[in-house]
Amino acid sequence: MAFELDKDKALSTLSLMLRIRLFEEKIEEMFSNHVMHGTTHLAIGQEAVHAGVSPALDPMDWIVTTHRCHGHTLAKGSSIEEMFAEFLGYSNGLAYGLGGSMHLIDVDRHNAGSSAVVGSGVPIATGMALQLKRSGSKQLAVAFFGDGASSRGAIHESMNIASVMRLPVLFLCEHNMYGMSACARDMVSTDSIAHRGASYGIESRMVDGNDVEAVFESVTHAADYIREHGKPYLLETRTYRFSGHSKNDKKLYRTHEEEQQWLQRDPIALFEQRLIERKQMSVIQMESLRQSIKDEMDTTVEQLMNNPQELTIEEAAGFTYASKEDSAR
Amino acid sequence: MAFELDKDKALSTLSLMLRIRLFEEKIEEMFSNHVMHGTTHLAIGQEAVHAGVSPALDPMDWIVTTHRCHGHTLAKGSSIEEMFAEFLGYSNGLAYGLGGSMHLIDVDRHNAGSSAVVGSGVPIATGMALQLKRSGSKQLAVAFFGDGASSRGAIHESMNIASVMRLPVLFLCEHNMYGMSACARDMVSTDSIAHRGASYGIESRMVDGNDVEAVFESVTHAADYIREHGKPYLLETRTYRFSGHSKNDKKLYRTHEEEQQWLQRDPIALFEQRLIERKQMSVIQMESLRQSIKDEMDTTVEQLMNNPQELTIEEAAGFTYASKEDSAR
Amino acid sequence: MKKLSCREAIREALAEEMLRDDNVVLIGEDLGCYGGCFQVTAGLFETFGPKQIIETPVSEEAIVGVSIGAAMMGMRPVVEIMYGDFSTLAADPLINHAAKMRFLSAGKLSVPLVYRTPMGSGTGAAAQHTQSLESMFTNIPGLKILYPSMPADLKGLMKSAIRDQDPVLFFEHKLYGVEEMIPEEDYLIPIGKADIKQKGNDVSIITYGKTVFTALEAARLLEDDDISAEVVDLRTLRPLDKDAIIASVVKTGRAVVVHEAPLFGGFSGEIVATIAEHPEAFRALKAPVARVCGLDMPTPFNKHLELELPPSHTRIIDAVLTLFRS
Amino acid sequence: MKKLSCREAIREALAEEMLRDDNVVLIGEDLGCYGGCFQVTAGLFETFGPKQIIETPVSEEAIVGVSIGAAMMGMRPVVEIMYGDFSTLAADPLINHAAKMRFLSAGKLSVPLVYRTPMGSGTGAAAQHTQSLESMFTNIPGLKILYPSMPADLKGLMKSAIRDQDPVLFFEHKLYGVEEMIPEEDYLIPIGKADIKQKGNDVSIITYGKTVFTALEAARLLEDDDISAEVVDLRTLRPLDKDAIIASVVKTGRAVVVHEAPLFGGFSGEIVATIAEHPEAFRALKAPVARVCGLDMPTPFNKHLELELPPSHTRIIDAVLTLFRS
Ligand SMILES: Cc1ncc(C[n+]2csc(CCOP(=O)(O)OP(=O)(O)O)c2C)c(N)n1
Ligand SMILES: Cc1ncc(C[n+]2csc(CCOP(=O)(O)OP(=O)(O)O)c2C)c(N)n1
Ligand SMILES: [Mg+2]
Ligand SMILES: [Mg+2]
Repeated sequence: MAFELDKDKALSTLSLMLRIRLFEEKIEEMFSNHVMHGTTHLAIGQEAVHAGVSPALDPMDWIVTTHRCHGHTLAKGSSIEEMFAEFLGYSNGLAYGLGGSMHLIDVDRHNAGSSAVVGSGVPIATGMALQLKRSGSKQLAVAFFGDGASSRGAIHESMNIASVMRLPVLFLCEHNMYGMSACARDMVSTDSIAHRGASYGIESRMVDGNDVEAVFESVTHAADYIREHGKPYLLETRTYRFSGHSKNDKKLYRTHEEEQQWLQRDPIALFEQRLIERKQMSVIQMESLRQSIKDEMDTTVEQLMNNPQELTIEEAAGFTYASKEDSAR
Repeated sequence: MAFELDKDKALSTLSLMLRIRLFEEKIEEMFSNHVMHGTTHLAIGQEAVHAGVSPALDPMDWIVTTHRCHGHTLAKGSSIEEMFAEFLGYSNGLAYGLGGSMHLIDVDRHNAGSSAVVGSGVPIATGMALQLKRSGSKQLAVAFFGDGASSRGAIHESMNIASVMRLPVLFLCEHNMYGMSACARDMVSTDSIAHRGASYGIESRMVDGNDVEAVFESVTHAADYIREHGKPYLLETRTYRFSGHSKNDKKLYRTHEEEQQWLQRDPIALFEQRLIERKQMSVIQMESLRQSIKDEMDTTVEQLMNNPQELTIEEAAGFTYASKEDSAR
Repeated sequence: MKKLSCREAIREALAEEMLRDDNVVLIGEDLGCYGGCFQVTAGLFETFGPKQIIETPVSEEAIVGVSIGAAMMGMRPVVEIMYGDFSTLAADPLINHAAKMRFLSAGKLSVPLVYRTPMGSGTGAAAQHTQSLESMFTNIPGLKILYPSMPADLKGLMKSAIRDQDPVLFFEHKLYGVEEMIPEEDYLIPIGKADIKQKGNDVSIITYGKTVFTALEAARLLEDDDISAEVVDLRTLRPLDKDAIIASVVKTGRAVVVHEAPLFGGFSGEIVATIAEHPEAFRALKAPVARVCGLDMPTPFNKHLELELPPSHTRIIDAVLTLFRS
Repeated sequence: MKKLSCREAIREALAEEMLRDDNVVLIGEDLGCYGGCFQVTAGLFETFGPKQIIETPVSEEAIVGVSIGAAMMGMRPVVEIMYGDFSTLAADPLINHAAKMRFLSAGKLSVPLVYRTPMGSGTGAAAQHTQSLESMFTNIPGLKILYPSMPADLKGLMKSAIRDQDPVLFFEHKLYGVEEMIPEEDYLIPIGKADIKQKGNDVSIITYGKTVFTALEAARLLEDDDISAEVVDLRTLRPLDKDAIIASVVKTGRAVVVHEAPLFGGFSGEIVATIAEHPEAFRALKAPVARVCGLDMPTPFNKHLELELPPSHTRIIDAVLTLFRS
């Protein structure tokens, strides 16, 4: 029988998925209203991966994310206030407004942030795992990467190193069928990136990335394996981003039909359906949950924008090198 | 029944293997006599790979070699005079003394030279294949690389690209168990690099790299496959370098016993043994062949050294950019 | 004459050269229906198709390595790398291979490759997408390096770059929408020649890339102070048009060097040295040479902070005025 | 005092720091029984074993990326890359990640990593193993860059580099056998301080790395011409000890900048600019600033040609004498 989350966990998981979805919708709205500058990469449609990974791990496990990092950051428990503030470039943001949308980082929540150089976060996560192992910790590091990133040499080098050094790293491929406009079918020379695990002597599995319970179960399994055997693991999740790649994407590279097919498998709708079938939650409860999260988003942003706070350029420049006090540490 | 070369081809193959061995022994002698500067990477023990690859291909096929490139260069038919002259830094060398031991290049013989950055020649060969294909040629490009090089990201990127673009490239892994002092067992996370072919949808095979006929047959097969299907192929040859990594290697990283076991499988001795058994050649004929090659080596070097020729620095500098005349081409 | 934006000027150069020679091939990520990250190649796929526009996986190192191999065999690849910051991934093929292939083969192989990539800030893309990394490459013999600013130059130099026998790095600023009138007819601009974008007598503002616009604005405002500034747009960084720099400085006796890259260790040092080591220019100097460059820090995401990094016309004007006070 | 070679001085620094703190870990290829390509780590594996000496596959990009991740978690990695030329492969982790981690995390993460690699020619290893690539990195805020020359400096600066909270690139010349008397006791040399290797009054020869030796030889020979040359060994390139440069030039009124990297676009430009933009130093100059650097071409394999590339003491002397003539 398929794995089922217990009621409490199921409710918190749905709640997290909705927070991710509504957070991103709020971001989208703010961008269309030109409240924000720069660009952003939404992951609407991929919430089952985001809500299925970190919650299945120990909170002390570390993650290294990608440019598409909002969901992972929420799943690690960051405050939406600090996240929105970061998007707005405010000094009360996660990184004081220095990093923005592509670099959400929250060290207190063991989120080491992301590389916006596609694939380059993977060796970093691998190195974190190396030091976790050396220091005798039981924690692991998660290296998120996409189908597009899978073509980067750095990932090959990291998987080989993680295997020969037996490092506690979970390689988590978030396969959403495209890297920008490039279809994985044309760019990735294997049907399943998980199959590449064998090339490195790394255990691997492919899972439906729109089924949050399946993701949760696979990650639990992978983490147990990593902790028990002291070896890496490669998990491929198959999903789809409903949103465009970034702000200005006309999505010419895919068909309306394909989009519609995937929309049938909206991970939130699928999970809600299940919870209703299992009578763990009612439609009305869901509606009110959704509304309360939406209100929280709106209020948070409104409050933030009423009180914009920014670093001075001197303060910002001060983070280029360690200060004298840092050095004394 | 195992593949057998016909008599003519067998004799020319043995002759080539001996040329390679004696060429390198001469180089070794010249280094110990301090006639040469720099360093050099001998491949004594790997002659079956060198003599088994290019002779099995069309002479118009291109190769890109590695730092350990003497044998491949001889197998492509370069003159030992131009090769020795290159080692001596003379202007009558293959590259006028500008490249030396690690960069033997002979464009007329469709040898595009080597990268001394381990692994970086592989994307270059892949790109040559791309243009060969575009221009409608039937030729292929060979990308040589070692077990050590297999850990470089550039090779992963190249194999993926060659596969999705269907390029006529033969990835030829010369696995000699070590990359410098690093044992493949500790550095390469798979029992067989050939198995990685599956990760890229690339046909592959592993072959005994000390058996020149087996190499020849596998390369013939691979080349037929590439030309017929217009797809890449990965061939792993297993061999061993009897020599140290380079000039100053004490070989502390491996046991005397291991070396002895491999010496039992000296590719030249093995092949000579076969030719004798097949009565295609006698021990005496072999001895005189060996002697005549040795004499040729000695005489060539002596003559070269009697008449040293070197570029001026201005002439050398002239190769940094195209000259006006080059540009007009 | 016709009006073209920077984006259109580059696109037109690419299209004309691809039409002229079907060995001219665009290689890179999302070049096809997506039109490239900054829409420079938009629409070209319809005309030239997959034989001349090759879309690649996210493999910057191999994309450039593959292009080198193809160039050795007769292709004339024009590689697009989405952001100049990813030149870090292409450093090995560019520095160790493209720049040295002719030399290592004693002239028997050449690598007629163009490496196109946009540099600089202003897009809110934070520290890993806003750098000006030309200094990674300016010390490498074997490379040619262009960094033009205006549509006419972009077009003429792109065409020359494509026809060049050597590897050319072609850096683009991100003000792709800026327009200019350019000639209708076919033309080339030679590599290695600076252009005086504004004539002047009192001070030479020497620059390239996006800050050419800032320098022109500063020069315009300096007229109010009765200072006649000459704006030298280098267009090519390597080989550098030393004669143009020297001639201008000998005439004006004052020099301000400007670029967007951080000051310390930037290409401005080479320009200053070109002046300070030249006896005539050195003697002509009435004041120290000044530099106005990017702040020495990574680019912050915050919009206001980001805008403070590159040289402003105010900073240029202050530097000029200081030269007149000293 | 005791006599140590450059090789031994670095090794001793590594060993002392590894003993002091077992989070100091050497990472790289062939570091164990092979002792590293230039034998710098020879013998250390016996003492420190695999917990502090980690041998890696040939994966330069990931080696540095992995070290960054480990450093973020408390390791103090000292990465060895066999040849400085392969820094091209490590450019992305160094430039886009190590240099920016503190900034992107608003100070919450640091990358106390040392990146060791040898630069320069003289070994007959041809164009891809003999470059001086410091200019790839000197324009990158967030990095510190050292290039010491003598055993005592190598030791004292290596120890400071290992204890630094920020990523430090530590470039080594290949004259690993050169010896010097160094202190017996534990000592550190601060990052960012130049050292006057020879005092003089008539001309400042400003340099770093291998050419410090050439400069000292030139200074010795210049005594025959009654010219008293001051040799300024920068030791650190970033942050640069501007005060030491200015003080020397203000005193002597003449400056010759020397390095092994090719002249055009090399770090010499930054040094010249430091002088030429400083009002006091500029006013003190009695002649143009001269540069004596590597020839602008890839390194040939041929021994005689290879030797012509780096600055010789003759070329330095000629440059100095020219300054006195002008
Ligand atoms: C090294 C590098 N190359 C290119 C880019 C531009 N880019 C940003 S996202 C992206 C696609 C990545 O695809 P994938 O890994 O599948 O992640 P997804 O965007 O689908 O989440 C590309 C090519 C980049 N940021 N870094
Ligand atoms: C990128 C790079 N890293 C390191 C080196 C130093 N190096 C030269 S040969 C070699 C070992 C290569 O091993 P392999 O690919 O197995 O080839 P083999 O020497 O065994 O023929 C190494 C590490 C190099 N030349 N290039
Ligand atoms: Mg994707
Ligand atoms: Mg090997």
